[in-house]
This record gives sequence, C-alpha cells and structure tokens, in this order.
Amino acid sequence: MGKFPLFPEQASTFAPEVDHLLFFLLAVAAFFTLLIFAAIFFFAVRYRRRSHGELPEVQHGAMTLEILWTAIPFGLTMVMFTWGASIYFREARPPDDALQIYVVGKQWMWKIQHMEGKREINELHIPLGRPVKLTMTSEDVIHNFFVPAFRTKQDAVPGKYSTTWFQPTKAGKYHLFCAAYCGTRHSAMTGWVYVMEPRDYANWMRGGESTGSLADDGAKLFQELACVNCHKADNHGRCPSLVGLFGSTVKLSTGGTVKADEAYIRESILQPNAKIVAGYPPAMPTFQGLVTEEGVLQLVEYIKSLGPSPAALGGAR
Amino acid sequence: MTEHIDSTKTYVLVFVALVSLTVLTTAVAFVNLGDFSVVAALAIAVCKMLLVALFFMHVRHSTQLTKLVLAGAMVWLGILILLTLTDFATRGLAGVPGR
Amino acid sequence: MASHTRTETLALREQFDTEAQQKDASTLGMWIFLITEIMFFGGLFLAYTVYRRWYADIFAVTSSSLNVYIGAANTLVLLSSSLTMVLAVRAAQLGKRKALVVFLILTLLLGGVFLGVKAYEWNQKYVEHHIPGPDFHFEGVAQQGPAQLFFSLYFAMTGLHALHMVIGAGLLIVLIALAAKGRFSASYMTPVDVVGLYWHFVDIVWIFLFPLLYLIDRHLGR
Amino acid sequence: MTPAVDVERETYLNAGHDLKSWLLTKDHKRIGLLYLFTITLFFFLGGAMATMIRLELMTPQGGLVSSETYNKLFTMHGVAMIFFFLIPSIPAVLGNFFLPMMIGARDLAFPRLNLISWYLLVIGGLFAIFAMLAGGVDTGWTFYTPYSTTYSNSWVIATALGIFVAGFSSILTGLNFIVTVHRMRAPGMTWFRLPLFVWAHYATALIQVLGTPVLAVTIVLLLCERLLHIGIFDPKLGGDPVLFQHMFWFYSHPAVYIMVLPAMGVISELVSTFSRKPIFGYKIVAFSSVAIAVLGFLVWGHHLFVSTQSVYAGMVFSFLSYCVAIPSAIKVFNWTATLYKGSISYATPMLYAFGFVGLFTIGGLTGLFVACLGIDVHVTDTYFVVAHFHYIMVGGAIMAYLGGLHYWWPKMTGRMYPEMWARLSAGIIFLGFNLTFFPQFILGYLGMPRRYHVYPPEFQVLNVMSTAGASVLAVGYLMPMIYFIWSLRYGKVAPDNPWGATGLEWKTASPPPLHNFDETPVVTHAAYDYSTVTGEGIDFG
Repeated sequence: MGKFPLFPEQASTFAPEVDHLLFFLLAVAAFFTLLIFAAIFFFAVRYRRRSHGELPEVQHGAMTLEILWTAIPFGLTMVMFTWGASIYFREARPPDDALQIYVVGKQWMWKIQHMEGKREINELHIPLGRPVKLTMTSEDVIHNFFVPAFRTKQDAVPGKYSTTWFQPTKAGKYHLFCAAYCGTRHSAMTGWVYVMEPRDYANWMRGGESTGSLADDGAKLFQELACVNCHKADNHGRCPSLVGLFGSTVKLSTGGTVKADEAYIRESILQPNAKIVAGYPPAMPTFQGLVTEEGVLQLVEYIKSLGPSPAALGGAR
Repeated sequence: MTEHIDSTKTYVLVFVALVSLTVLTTAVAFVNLGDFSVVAALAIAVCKMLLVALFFMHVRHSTQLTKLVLAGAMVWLGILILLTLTDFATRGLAGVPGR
Repeated sequence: MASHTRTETLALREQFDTEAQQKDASTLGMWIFLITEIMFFGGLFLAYTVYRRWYADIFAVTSSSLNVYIGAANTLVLLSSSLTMVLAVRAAQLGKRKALVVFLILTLLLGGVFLGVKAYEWNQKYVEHHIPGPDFHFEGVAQQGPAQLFFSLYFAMTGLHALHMVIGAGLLIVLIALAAKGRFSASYMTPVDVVGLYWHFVDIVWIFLFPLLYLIDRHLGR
Repeated sequence: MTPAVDVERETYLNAGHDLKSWLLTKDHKRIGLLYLFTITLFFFLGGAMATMIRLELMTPQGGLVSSETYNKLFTMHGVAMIFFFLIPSIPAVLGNFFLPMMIGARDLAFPRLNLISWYLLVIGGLFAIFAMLAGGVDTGWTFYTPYSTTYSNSWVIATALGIFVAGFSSILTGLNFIVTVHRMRAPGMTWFRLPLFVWAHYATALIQVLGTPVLAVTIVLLLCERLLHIGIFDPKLGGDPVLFQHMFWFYSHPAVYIMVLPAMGVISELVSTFSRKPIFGYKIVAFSSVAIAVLGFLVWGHHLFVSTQSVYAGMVFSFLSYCVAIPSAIKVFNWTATLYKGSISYATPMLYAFGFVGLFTIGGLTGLFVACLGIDVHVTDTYFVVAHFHYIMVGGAIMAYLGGLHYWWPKMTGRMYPEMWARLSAGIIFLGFNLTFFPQFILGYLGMPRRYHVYPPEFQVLNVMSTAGASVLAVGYLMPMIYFIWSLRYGKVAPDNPWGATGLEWKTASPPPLHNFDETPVVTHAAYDYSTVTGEGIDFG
C-alpha cells in the first residue's frame, strides 16, 4: 500500500487560496454537523419516552428562531459565494505574460504543443515560477484537463477553444487526469505535469530534435495548403492580408466587428463563410477535414508571428 | 363552468380578431423593424394566445387555480429560456476563449 | 357503510363525491397536462432561440425559402378549426346533440385540411432537398451546417405539432362516435370540454410556430 | 402461533386474489404494492452493479472487469438507481398508498391513469433491462454529447427510450397527486391541516410536472441526433454540446429534489409521531418544501462550472444554488427543534429519522462546497461529488424510504416487522454507509476522478475502506428484505394505530378496507394534535 496521503500537494498559486476557502467551509460544515448530531443525541436521551401515555406540551414554533436560522445560514453562504466567485473570476482570466501552450484532447491522449515547436503526448514540461496559459480543444468528444495539485480543471470541448491557466510554485511531478467521461479508455487518458527549475527547463527545451518553432511549422503548413496564393503580405491579393491581423478588430460584411482572437482565426479556417471581412467576396474554401486541430493551432501561431498590428500594440490590454 | 355560456357572436368576434392578427403579423414581417421584428412577432403571437386561452378555453370564467397554472407555465418557460441565455449571451465577454 | 354502495356512473366515478368535483378535477387534470406539453415544446423553443441567436442571417435566408402564404393560409385553417371546436363545446353545454356532432366533424375536417397542407409543404421541402440528411443542400447560403440546423428545428417542431394534431384527430373521432350515440348531455360533457382544451392548445402552439419559423426577417426579400 | 385475523374482514388485500385483480387493479393501495415490487427489483439490480464497481476498485489496476464493462456497470448503476428506483420510490410506493388516505379520499383523482403510470414504468424498465442484457450502455447516466450521439457504439437508443417512457410515469403520477390534493380533500382538511407528507409530495409533483417534459424533449433530440446526425448537438454541423448539458440538467437537478423532497415528507411524519409533538414551525416547513421545488429550477448551471459555460452565468448559478440551500437548512433545524421537550421513542422508524437528519445535514453542507465556484473547479467530476450526492440519495432518500416502509408496514400489511432485527439492520446500514462514502470525500479532494476503473496506487487504502463499507451496507440492505417477507406470515398482528400517530390513515383499519374509510372522515383538528389520539400505541420504550 505504501504511504497514502490525505491531502493533495499545493503546487500552484491557486492551491493555497482554494485550500483556505476549503478550510473555512470545512469549519462551518463541522460546526453545524456537530451541532445537529449533538442536539439529536442530547434531545433523544434527555427527552426519551418514559411512560406510555406521556403527552409533551405543545410548542408550535417561534418566528424569531426561524428568522435566526435563516439569516445566519444565508449570511454564511454569501461569504462562501463571494469568496469562491473571486477565486473563480481570477482563475478564468490568464495574465498577459503567460507562457502560451496548446493542448489538443483526442480519444484517450493529450497532445501538447509548445511555442518552440516541441510536442509531447500525455506529458507537460513547464518552467517554475512563470504563469502558463493552456489553450485547449478536442478532436472528438469532451475531455477535461485536470491537475489536482494545481486545483484547476477545464473542459476541452470539440468545436471551440477553452482556456485554463496556473502558475506553478513547486518543482516536481504532478498527476494529470482527464476528468470528463470520454469513453472506453477514459481512465487511461492520464499523464504527468513536470514543473522544472528554469535552468532544467531551458536544457530540456534545447534537447531533442528541434524542428523549428510552432510558428515555423505554421509557415510550412501555410505554404502546403496554398494559403499564400491569396493571402499576400502586401494586401492587394484577392484576400485580406494577415499581417498584423491578430488582436486587431475586423470589420465584417454584415456591418458588425469582431476581435481577431484565436477563436476567430480558427473559425475563419474551418468555416470561412461564418464571418466574411467587409469588402471581400466569400471566396475562401473550407479547410474542415483538410487540416487537423494541431495544424490549425500551428497556423494560428504563424499568423500571430506576423506581428500584432501597430494599433493593437498600443491599444488596451 | 357550465353556468356561463358565451354567445356565438362572441366567439365569431374573437375569431375575426385572430384572423386579422394573423394577417397583421404576416404583413409586419415584411417591414424592416430590425431587432423589433422579433418583438413584434412575439407580441402579436402572445395576443393571439391570450385571445384563444381567455375566450376559447374559457379561462375568463375559470377558477383562480386555472389562471395560476397557466401563469406558472409561462414563468417556467421563461426560466428555461432566460436562465440558459445568461450563459449564451455572456460567452466571451471576459475576453478569454471558452470563458 | 352507506357512503360508497351507490352505483358508479360516467358522470360520477366512485372516488368522487359530486359531479362538479369530478368535472373540476378533469379540467384541472387537462390543464396540468397542457403544462407538461408547454414545457415539452419549451425545450424546442430553447434550441430555436439559441441557434437563431447564433446563426441569425442563415436562419433568415432559410426561413425565407418557406412559402409564407401557404403558412398563413394554414394558420387561418387552424384558427377556424378552433372556432368550430369552441362552438362544438358550446353546443354540448346546451345539450344540442346534432349541432355538437356537426361542429366536431367540421373541426376534424379542418384539422385534416391543415395536415394535408402540411404534407404538401413537407413534400415541397423533400423535392428541394431541404430535408436534413445526407442529400441536404441549400442554395445561396454560406454554411450548410446551420442551414440544416434550421430545417432540423423546422421538421422537429412542425413534426411534433403534426403528431399532436393526429392525436387530436383521433380524440375527435372518438368524441364524434360517442356524441352520435348520445352519450353526452348538458350535465355530462366533460370529455368534449377537455378535448376542446387540448385542441386549442395545439392551435396556440402553431400560433407561435408560424411567426417563429416562417416570418424571420422577411423584409430582406429573397 | 399468531392469532389469525379474527373475523374475515374485507380488506384491499383479500378483495381479489387472481392475477387480473392485481394487474388491472384501480386501487391506489394495490398499485402502491405493484410499484414496491418493481422498484425493489431495480434496487437490487442497481445494488449488484454497485457491488461490482466497488470490487473493481479494490485494486489500482482494477483486474475484475474490462474498461468497457466497467463503463457499462457505472452507467447502468446510475440509470437503474435514479430513474427506476429513487425517482419512483417514495412518491409511487408510499405516496400512492397513503396520500389519498391522509386527505380522507377513497382514491386518487384518476385511478386508471395511476395504473397506466405503473405500466409505463414497467415498459421503460423492460427497455432498460433489454439494453443491459443486449450489451449495455456506456455513456454514463448523463448521456453527454457528442460521445452519446456520435462516438459510443453501445445501446444508447434502447436505454434512452426506456428513460423516455419511464419519464411519463413520473409526469402522470405528479399530475394525479396535484389534482387529488386540490380537489379531493375530506371536509375540514384545509391546506394547513394537511400532513407535511402531503405538502412534500405536492411540491414534488410540481417538479415532476414542470421538469420531466424537458428531459423528454432532450431525449427526443438526442435520438434524432444519434440516428439522423442533424447537428443539433454536433459542433461540426453548427450545434453546441453544452446546450445538451443545459437542457439535461434543467430537469436532472430538480430530479434530485424529486428524490429528496418526499423523503423529507416521510421524516416530518416520523419525527412528529415518535416525539409525540407537532413539527416545530409547521407552516415554515411546509413552505420550505414548495420553496425547494421552485428554487430547484434555477440552479442547474452549477453542473456546468467547468464546461466552458460563461463566467458570469457561473456566478448567477452559484448564487442561486446558495439560495436553494437555505430552505433545506431550515427544515433540518425545525426537525431538530421538534425533538426538544418531546416524548421520544426509539422505534426503528425513528432511528432511520435520526440517521436521515444527520446524514442529510452532511450531504447538504457538502452541497455548499460544490456550489462554491472556487472549490467546485477542483472537486467537480471527482469522488467528492460522488460522495456528496450519495450522502443525499443513500444517506437521505433511501434511509427515509426504509424509515417510511417500517413506519407504514403495519398499516399496509396488517403485520408488525420484528423490532430488534429492524434496529440491528438500521445500525448496520448507518455504519456501512458512512464507511463506504466518507472516505470518498477525501479521495475526491485528493483528485481521484469519477468513472475511473484504474487509479494511482496512493488512492488504494481509501478505496479498500470504501469497498469494505459497501459490503457492510449490502448486508444492511438484505436484512429488511428478508424480515419484511418473514413478517407477512409470522409477524405479530398489527393494531390500527401501533404508533399512536395522528394521520387519517391511522383512523382506519390495518390493512385498510377497499375504500379506505367506512365514512368519509371530517377533520376538525390541526395536523399533529396528539391529544386526540387515545394512547393505545404499543410502547417501544
């Protein structure tokens, strides 16, 4: 059997926060559980039925008591709500300087791609002390990227991107689970997250064959799929130029505007006619089925590498 | 229930109102009201529903309970649609994909 | 031992004390059943609302492919069937057996006309390859997926409505048979009243389906 | 040995002996027994699967069954226990039997509809059993898309149809109860003289009627998507898998209140009868039931906190989830306050009531953990959630169901159950239950995901403890099965009112005549007025 822990490791900035909230809730729960169990036990013994025809005096209820045990629980729950909501809100918004990593869930494995081009299956190597942002999607069913030691969990849903982030605080090797039931080998879709000292992380990153960064793979794919024929850099091809596209606001043919984030770029590759740029014909064919989710992520990375437009650089956030 | 029987004239009048509302809603659909075309269509449909319910289904003479039951259904339909829309309407507001 | 040795009649089942109590119970029972139907269709209205918000333009184009005049005419047919139904209920309340049978038959016929027109429209959709499935194709829209989604919702909602019409027609046939045999009187007409409520409900569902499916942004003109 | 019933009095049991008198009965009491038989079958079916699951989880590498079989086991355990045991259990057995008697009626408003409801449950059950025997379904009882519609090649359609049909049994039972309570109360039985059991079933009926149809239409869309690939939930064709989760949980969260509200009704009866005192704050407890039913419809989004639901929707649902917890807390405080200065008997039903109040408190409080956004991100889809809902459903609903079964057994069968054996099994169940599910809280927070048949070695000790508890629990559940059947033949003949209770159902004979009362009773007193009851209750000390 070996050692069996009763409490999970704290390996991210979220862990202590969530654990403090847990201790507060545990305290409240323990108090009320003991209160109820003690009251039942004491009343059951103190007022046990002594004689057969005994008829206790009738008390119908006291409104003051009712208000008391409505207001106090409500007050406590509001504290729990606001405290929990604040953590949730921060957990939902990754910092801007986070290390971007792409994760693709596929029936029964996690395929992870680093910016520098390194690819991993069911293993994630990240540097200590720096926030890491995962942009995730799934190629088939709903999966869920769950690292108990970081106290974070987020679905990877097919057809859209989802985001989770954490900042590791302790080097080590932590469990990675798939927490959304995804079929036959759901319980085998597990792996490890290695949090390494920055020095070791850099060596690890340099090691192994380096086939160039993700953006280079994206550039290669950009050529192979002949995107370059239309999307010329100098903006007088039949299609909009992609230089400086990421982060900018795009005016659409329907008059609306949309922020060119990862989701917009992915949608424009797989369903180009969903949002058509103002002033351009809906001429782009769909690449649904011609490029895998990893390929789309590589193209996104390549388009990002074409530099944010000057406006976005100076703009808010 | 049976003590109050409406006259045929009432029913025919209500029928005429329903027919005219149908013509109205079809006509309104051809006018560009932007977002309000949905509101107009639903408003007319709700009017027709109330006409059918109050007159044809005798809700007018019914007990308070029947009215409460009908109102309850509308509220629950509202809960189903509006609370789900709290999710669909605010997706992406946080500026983070999937949140 | 006196209270429950009396014989049970149609108008007064043995678990009730008075006929008024039984009638109120039956009416309340039908109203609560209609609530379950409202929530049943409500699920479809939710899916419609969500996907119309997502694909407003495509829904507008696909909705315009439906023939609005047939839809409007069909609505009038159903409204008139509601009129004849309520006149049937009125005739039952007054104990006029012949008028009751005539109005019930009229309601049945109008219901049949509605279903006939519906079948025609569906066949039209079949011919135009608009039925969701492998050979679905809709001209003039950028994405086939959402277009097929509209027609999936269209066939789900109108199909479910038509199914409820068929059930209503079956109930009407039973009522006509019983009415013809004189089973109903001014004091016992609950089944007519209850089927009337059901029929009017099915009409109200169509009152919402018609604008939501047929009249999306018709001003765009296609 | 035991004196036979002296005069051959006409009761609902000897009013007909052939199969037809049972299978075509319109008597709400016989239909209650039909349901009792049906759901007991499904309880032991689900229980057998639970045992297999716990045996599988004894070892980290889980060698007992393959992963496919394990997935089918926990799916069928969920489907059988929820749709075919817990949802019908108290409303269909005890509710059908006693609601009409408690309000002084001869039967429900629509007896034939009541029989149709039983047949619908049986037909739905046969679908589910067919699917299980033919190969089982492996989607989990939640049927999440796109796995259930596109990637699972197991008997999804047959099981979904079974649940669809069984859903209408629940809808029609709810409809029957609402009309009965509104239209068929005996003279003098005003709303605030109704027993709290009736209030709880009225609130449950509201949920059954307003929620179940949405599950029905969700299943219809699931079937259309699986058969025709129309894209309603398929992201490749423009659909949204999260919309399925919204529509599924719109019903499935109120469904957990369908399971626990009737249990609360039973507990209100038991606590009052065995303290020989009216419930503390009767009106507050009655309105709490309705409040739970109404608020229960506003909270389903707490199942979607990590499924790419928007942050703002998560906050709305978390807030509303805390609001629905308050009425449950009020009820627990009122039950406990009822014991104060009471004359408390330790008869078996009261032991189950003590067990319920204690374990439901833990279940409810851990509900606050999973409603809290910060913590739910960590604990959702882990064994913490499994432990939470088992504390409410097994520690709560099943304990109350067994308590109610023991409490009304004399009235239903005219025989007393063996008191000492019953107390022993109640104790075994309480211990076995806690040993099974409390370690799962710790496992959950450690991060063991649910629906895993293989897990890291460091979780093994807690899993072995849980499996040990499960075997004790299994023994605890087998004992009532045995001595209840034994009591039909050898149990002491029960008087009309063995507990000195105040309900109308105790004013008639045990077992009751075909039409419940010789004359329709007239109610003149409040619900729990023990001064009116002559003290002939057998003393259980």
